[in-house]
Amino acid sequence: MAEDPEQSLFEAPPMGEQERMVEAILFASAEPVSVAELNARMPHGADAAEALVHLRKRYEGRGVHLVKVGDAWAMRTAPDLGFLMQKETVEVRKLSRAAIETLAIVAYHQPVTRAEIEEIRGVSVSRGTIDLLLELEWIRFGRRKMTPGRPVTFVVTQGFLDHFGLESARDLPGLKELRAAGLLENRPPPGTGLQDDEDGEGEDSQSEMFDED
Amino acid sequence: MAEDPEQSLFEAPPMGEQERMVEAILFASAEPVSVAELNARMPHGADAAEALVHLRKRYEGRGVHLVKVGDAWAMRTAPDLGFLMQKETVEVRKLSRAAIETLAIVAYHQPVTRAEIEEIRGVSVSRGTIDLLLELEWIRFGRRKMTPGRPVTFVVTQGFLDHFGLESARDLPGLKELRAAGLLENRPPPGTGLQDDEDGEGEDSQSEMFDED
Amino acid sequence: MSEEQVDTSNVTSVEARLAAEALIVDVDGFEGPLDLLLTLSRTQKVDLRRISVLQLAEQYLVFVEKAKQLRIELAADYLVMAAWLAFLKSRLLLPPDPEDEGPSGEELAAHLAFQLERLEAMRDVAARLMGRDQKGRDFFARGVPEDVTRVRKVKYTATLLDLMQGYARIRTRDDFRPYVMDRDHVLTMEQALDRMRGLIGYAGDWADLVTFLPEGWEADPQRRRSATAATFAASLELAKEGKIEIRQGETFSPITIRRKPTDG
Repeated sequence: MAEDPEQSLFEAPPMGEQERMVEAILFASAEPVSVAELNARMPHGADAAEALVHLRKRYEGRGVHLVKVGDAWAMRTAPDLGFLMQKETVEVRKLSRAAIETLAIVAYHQPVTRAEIEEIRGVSVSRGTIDLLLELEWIRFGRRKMTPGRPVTFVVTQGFLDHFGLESARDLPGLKELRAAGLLENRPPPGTGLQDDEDGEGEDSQSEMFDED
Repeated sequence: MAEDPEQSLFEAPPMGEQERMVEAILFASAEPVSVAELNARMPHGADAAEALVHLRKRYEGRGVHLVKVGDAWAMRTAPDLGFLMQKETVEVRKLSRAAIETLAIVAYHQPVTRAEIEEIRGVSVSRGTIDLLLELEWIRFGRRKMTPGRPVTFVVTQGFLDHFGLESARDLPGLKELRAAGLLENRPPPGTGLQDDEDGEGEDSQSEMFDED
Repeated sequence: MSEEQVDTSNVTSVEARLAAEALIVDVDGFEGPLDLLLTLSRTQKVDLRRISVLQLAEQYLVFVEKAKQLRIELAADYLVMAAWLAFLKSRLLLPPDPEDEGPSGEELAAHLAFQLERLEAMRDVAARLMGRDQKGRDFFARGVPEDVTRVRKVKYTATLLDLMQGYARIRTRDDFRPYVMDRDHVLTMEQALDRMRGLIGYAGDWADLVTFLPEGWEADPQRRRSATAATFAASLELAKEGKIEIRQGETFSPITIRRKPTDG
């Protein structure tokens, strides 16, 4: 070989290895790294510029990109995935009365159809109430009922049981126990029960009252 | 799963996209991220666990790896490239022999009480040693032991697993051999009359511990 | 432990003193008596399980004796261990005392060997643990972790009490509403059968099935349908049991029943 003996002492690693090295350096580095610095950190004879070309191609379309910052290189998450870098802070809000009642009916009567919920509550159930409970994953769709129209039913979820500290829906106290616990004493006068149902949300409209026969 | 059409209210993104998302989230985080948190940050219906399988394969043999730490995942540079990272290397405080041994005892005997650590080392454990390990977040308080006095126990943390590149405490080097040799048993001195009880308790809680993670 | 306190005997030769010191000067370097015993046991160069505990005890006692001569202040731990090893030594040398119910010398020796083996094992795995690739030294986390921005999200909550109160509120709107829904409009076959069994004794003559419907069930169409179906099913059951006879003149004409005559 006609090479300088000093230079051949260090054989440059294969390009695949060089690519790995650039990848690791850019990943771990707190700042963008210039080609010169990459070369300085990599073994003698390595060609960071070429490795960068390969690496950039490899990350095309991935969740992470190779970007050039001035004359240095860095890895960044893909801009379209920025929304993933958000963490939600949670504001706790009490469930509306309509939602609680609907949830209670599902819990006590599951599987129950929407029409049945409306029959029990005596007012129509707004789409929003059901959606909220579905979204909270406290209720889910159950089996369709084998009645005309095959309406969907709702049942409570494991998440519901977890939230309320119940092992099963059967653990819910019965009417007798509710009464024993004094929960039934606050009885609204007959006929006024439906009035105070409104939560000022306009969710439930009495005009659509279920027709009880 | 044969889902109800209503149940797929939100269409999950294609697996390729999910993989990109997991890639971006793990890439952006220095700390391991649990599957539950990944799912929470990804769109509804996404399956981070499956995306992780694909992603892990993709990064096999690369300069950056996907590693499992307890029930969480992280991206880490390949250990064979450590020599490139002099600039990033953090000077780890040199641990005293007492601290190293105490750490090992907690890892292999967890959950372990202070008295048990002292019994194994044959010397009292200084407050400073435990404090240092707590401060490094390599050990933490575990459940209290159901023995007289209900002493607190120590267990190792996810940070410990992360630092030493362990997927779980089960992967500790030589654990199986130690167990087979009976060296992880809690064997009190003869004549103390506690032998049988304590043996059972010690073994139970240990296997429990290792099952948990 | 006062008798174990460092005494004031003279050390004869400076050289002997220095030699002994070479072994002992490092007493601060030992992590307690068990560690010292482990170090001494290495001189036996045998498996820890086969170590001569007696020999080990003697070595240790010699060590402590020398330390005393050198006026090296030993921690109480070391002196407690010395006393215990002296006791163990006597147990191992003397024939067992049948009166004594305590553990035998062999048991105590075996436990000491176990402790030494365990300590050495922990030393060994501690070294293996520290020899692993470590974060920040051999492998690295992301250099510039991206901050996760905070987004407000509303979380809804409700307690079991809310739920029960909500349910109680609905149920008390109409206190007479039975707990199981729709059951007030349904007559089960069992109910009809019970009723029929009581009534059939009086039905010697052909009588319209409709007359057997429970009171108050004829007016409401839904209730009537349910009661008729249940009563009809119940009468079929009774006919099957041979208790009644059923007759219908033609399609859609009234169905009549009577008690089956006893003579057949």
